[in-house]
Amino acid sequence: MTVADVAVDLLHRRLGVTDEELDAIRDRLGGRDPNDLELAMFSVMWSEHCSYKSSKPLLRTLPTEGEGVVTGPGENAGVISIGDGLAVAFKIESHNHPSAVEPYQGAATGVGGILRDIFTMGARPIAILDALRFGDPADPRTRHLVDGVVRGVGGYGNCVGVPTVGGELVFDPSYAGNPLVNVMAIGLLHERQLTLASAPGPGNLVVLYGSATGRDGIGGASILASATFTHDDPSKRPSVQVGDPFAEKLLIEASLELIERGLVEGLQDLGAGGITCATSETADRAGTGIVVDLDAVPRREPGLAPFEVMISESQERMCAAVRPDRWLAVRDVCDRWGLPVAIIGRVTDDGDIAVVEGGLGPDGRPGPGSRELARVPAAAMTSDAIVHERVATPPVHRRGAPAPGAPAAVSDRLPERGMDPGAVLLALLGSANLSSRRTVYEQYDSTVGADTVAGPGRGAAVLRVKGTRKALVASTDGNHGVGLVDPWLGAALSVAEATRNVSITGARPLGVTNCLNYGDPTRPDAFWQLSEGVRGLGDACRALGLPVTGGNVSLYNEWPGGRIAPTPEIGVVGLLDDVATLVGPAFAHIGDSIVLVGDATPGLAGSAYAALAGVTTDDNPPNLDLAREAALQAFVREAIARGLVVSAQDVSGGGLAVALAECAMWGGLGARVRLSFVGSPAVDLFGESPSRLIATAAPTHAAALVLLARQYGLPVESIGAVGGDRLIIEPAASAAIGSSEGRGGQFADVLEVPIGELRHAWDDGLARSLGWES
Amino acid sequence: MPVRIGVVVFPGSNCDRDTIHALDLAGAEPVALWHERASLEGVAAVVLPGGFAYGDYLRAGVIARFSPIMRAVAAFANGGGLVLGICNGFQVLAEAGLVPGALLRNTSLRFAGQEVAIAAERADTAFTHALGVRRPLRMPVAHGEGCYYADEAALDQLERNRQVLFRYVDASGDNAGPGNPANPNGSLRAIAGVINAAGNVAGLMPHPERAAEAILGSDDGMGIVRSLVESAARVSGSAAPAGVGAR
Amino acid sequence: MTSFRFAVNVTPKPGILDPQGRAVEGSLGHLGIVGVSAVRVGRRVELTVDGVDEPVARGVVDQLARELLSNPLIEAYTIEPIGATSSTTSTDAAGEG
Amino acid sequence: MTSFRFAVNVTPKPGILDPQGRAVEGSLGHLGIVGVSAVRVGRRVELTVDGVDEPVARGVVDQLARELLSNPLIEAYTIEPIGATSSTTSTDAAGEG
Ligand SMILES: Nc1ncnc2c1ncn2[C@@H]1O[C@H](COP(=O)(O)OP(=O)(O)O)[C@@H](O)[C@H]1O
Ligand SMILES: [Mg+2]
Repeated sequence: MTVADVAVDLLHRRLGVTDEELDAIRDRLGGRDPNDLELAMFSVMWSEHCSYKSSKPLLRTLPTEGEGVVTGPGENAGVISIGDGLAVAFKIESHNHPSAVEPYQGAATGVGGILRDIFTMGARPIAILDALRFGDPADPRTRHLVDGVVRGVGGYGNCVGVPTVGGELVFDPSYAGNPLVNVMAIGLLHERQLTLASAPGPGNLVVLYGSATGRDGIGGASILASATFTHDDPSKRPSVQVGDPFAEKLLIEASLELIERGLVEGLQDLGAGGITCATSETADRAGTGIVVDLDAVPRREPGLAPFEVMISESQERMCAAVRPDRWLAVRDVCDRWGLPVAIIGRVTDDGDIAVVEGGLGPDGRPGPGSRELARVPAAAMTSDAIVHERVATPPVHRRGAPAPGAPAAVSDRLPERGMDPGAVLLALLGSANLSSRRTVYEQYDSTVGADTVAGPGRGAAVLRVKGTRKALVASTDGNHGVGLVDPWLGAALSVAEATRNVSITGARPLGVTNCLNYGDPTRPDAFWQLSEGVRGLGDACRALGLPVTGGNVSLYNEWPGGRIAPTPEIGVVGLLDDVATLVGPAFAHIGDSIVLVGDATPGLAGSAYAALAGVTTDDNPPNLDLAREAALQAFVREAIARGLVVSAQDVSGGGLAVALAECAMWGGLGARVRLSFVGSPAVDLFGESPSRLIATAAPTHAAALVLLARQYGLPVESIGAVGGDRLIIEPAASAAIGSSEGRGGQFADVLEVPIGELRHAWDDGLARSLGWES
Repeated sequence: MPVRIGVVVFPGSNCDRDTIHALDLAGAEPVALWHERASLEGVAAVVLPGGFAYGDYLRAGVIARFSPIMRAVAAFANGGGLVLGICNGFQVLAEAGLVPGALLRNTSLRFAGQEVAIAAERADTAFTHALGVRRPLRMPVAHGEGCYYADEAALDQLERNRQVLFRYVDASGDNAGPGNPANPNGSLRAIAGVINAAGNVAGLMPHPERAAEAILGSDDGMGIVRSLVESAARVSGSAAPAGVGAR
Repeated sequence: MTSFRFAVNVTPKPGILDPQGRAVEGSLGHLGIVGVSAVRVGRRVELTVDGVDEPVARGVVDQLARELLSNPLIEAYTIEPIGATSSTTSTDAAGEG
Repeated sequence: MTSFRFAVNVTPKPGILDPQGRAVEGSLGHLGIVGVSAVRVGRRVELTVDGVDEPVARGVVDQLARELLSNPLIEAYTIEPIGATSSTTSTDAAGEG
């Protein structure tokens, strides 16, 4: 492919390859210039998405060792053993930019991509969680995006028959021009069927099965098309990737059957980078090479240029290394599932990815009259890809978390005189970020598979494991508000909340997957946010003794109007040994005592209350004590295991008042609570200090529960009892002295709201914010 | 010898394994039947499971209706064999004309994934006899095309013939017609399931197989599964299933 | 054997409620569009058929439209020859099968 | 003011994957139908527009097709006057509104 009118040095820049990177490419090619096809292959493989060239040095610092870890980062998904010869595979990934362009297809293909990462390893996908972030819900553009993304997630997940059991939906102005669509998938496998993404055994066949290849998502490289064809023919233009969930369903069944019957030596899904990525990664992992027989690749349309075939991101395709004597069996399986299948190359021993036009001979060597179009060392495109040491500089003006016991900020004295706490609570419950997500998750099939014990709506998702007494518990959480003020703290808080959501069910968190959504890494302040975020992620995981088993990095989340708040999205999977011991958040029995564990620390920055009351995020965020967080989670797991706990709910968005309201609404039971305000009413009622939870216990167990908390060195207080048809929070005597005026705006008014009113505010808040009739 | 019940597997079926699991719990011997087979292998009853056969492209259930096995299913049904269609299976039966009516796009134009309450109109059929007294049954729905439609005359006749098998009901136990929030898809006259005139072929949109164990939040669906298994055992003369139940 | 290209237009029968049509009418306001009414949303299927002559090919399309593409209970269809677009479109989708 | 009836035919752009068309093609064997290829499945929207004359009315339809009825990234549309069916269809659907 020669390009007369585009000088090569100019071409590489237009492909997004810097001059420095071009030199690095030359080094890896023994000094020669790459031809256009090779340059196209490098341009996709050295993209941030495929090469992690900016984040690699940071990610190396994360803890990856842990009990039961079978595979960690580097494989398609993390795999952790859960006993009984079973293991769980899980991973979270972003599809932010495609979803901004075409919300339905962007989200749909995002789901398809992460599912392939799971079943590629031999695991049957059993759950999806979708973590979504958008701008102002009143903005028509946002509403269009939310509608499209939610339809896309459902349209794909529902059809393939994997339940969507959880996720997040958060609105913040910083996402207005750049929504976040992060999707986590979980799969279950027999450990003996673990399959790796490698292409071992020179002489083995490279088999491509699934959809035919078209011009999907050629992206920036499309300029090669205009460069290659004399006139710029629009039909040669790259096109939006369209997902086919029906094809994916067939792909799942065919792939699991191939693995079960031991017909493949290695398996890799095709995602970004298409055939180039799948062949170079599997060859590099196995220390082999691959010669690609270009003509053998099944096409969806005529006239594809070699580079288009090599980097096309057509969906629903898989690449397998197959022993020649098993080819017929593999072909039969694909035929039965109605999937196109072809031998598109051979595994070689030269460590190169070679691309041949004109066919291979029976011996797998280029046939007579065939032409070699490209030859690149597999490692050069993967393990030996360029790595950039980026510059990180903190912003000049930066507020850290306050030292414990530091004086409360002025805004902590909100709500102002006369502001009725009940009204504040109802406003929070009805707000776009805290109201019920029902109108969204009711568009998802959350029960297919007949394993869903707890679906979306009330904290972590719970899936029983058929044939055992076990259950898997999963949650996703990402704190963006605090990250804006202190990215280390934002990331650490995200890990704390995601793991806490799992622990309060009684389950033991097994590991962490993460999706790091940040800005342009070439800008020192954005790269500082990323490096602080990774540091917070690592510190939190070490403190909690959890391995990071995988994840995904999404950078350049910026738009003309600004850049997103740093958003470390954390996915956690936990194991409950006996599903019968599962504890939920809802109040269950009249008369149970309510125990508050942990205490409020000053600071409202990043809280839902701050947003509502108009407190600037320049205020301090509440501090996080990782050792205490670990103790709190260990405590609640032991308390549940010992049968002391009836219900448990963590204090998160909206603070203690919202947490109590949720327990009441979900249980259909009210409560009477007395609180002694340590700092200020706002901080105690609506502040989002971490490491706190509400547990209820039978009166006969309350003392034992309190004692256990003390043994873990945790602040603990019996604050009231379950009962009645309303939530009542009254200040304990100490706080109630003197007139409201006298206490500098601190109220002593009783908060008292009937459950019906709480429900009314919470139930339809989201539909109201989005202007959806419901 | 537990009774053998066939579960048809179309490309895109995704509730086949759940259905097999529930039939297993109910004491039957489930048999997966690949859609390209021409025979039902002598099973005593057939279930068309939920899912998105052929992606539900074009119209839910229409492409699956032409799968080879559907000829055998039609013959089996016309010969009096017991056939139950759940969700997508119901849509396939309707497209094949084995049960009356059509299932249109939900009037909300959105997928409906939620728990509903339905009430059996009859306790004297092969699919409902084990349900006992008429009380609301809680189970999930998960579909985008579940709005039951037939013209007024046909609906009147259905009711005269007592062919309405299940209706959506609201909290107060009343039938939930179109517009009632307890009706997830706008189905006319609150119809959630119907039975053919002969009484041997039935379809419903809700998923009894997902509500067959208390741990999943409801075992109300087990009554429907058990009804089918016991009826199948009777016709096939197999011993009545032992250890029937949700545990 | 010649190739003929047809379109099958499938529309909801009169009287059958058409929520999609309603939805379109509902959103006209936001677009500031007035004077639009009676919106009906259906399907359009374009396909290429080989046959000795047009009537034979049309016969195949008619069977397809009756049995697969439409549901007589709720939908009506019309068949429209679109020979012109035949060549191009058929190559586009050639690889599809 | 006169009423004009139009149809907007929305089809997947050439080169864009059309899962529905592919599924239909895959199923033809079961119907015993041969010689059918290049199946593309799209939408057909029929609507009535009031306007002083045809061009004006068509302008409204074009805006509607562009902004609401099609997704320009992956779909192409054509506008087809179907005045003939206007009266009948519009009264049919009139009962709807
Ligand atoms: N986009 C979504 N898809 C599915 N479930 C969601 C989504 N957004 C939120 N949920 C569910 O709604 C509930 C509330 O979400 P969130 O406030 O993040 O929970 P928590 O405060 O327990 O972390 C959780 O059960 C969550 O799984
Ligand atoms: Mg959360």
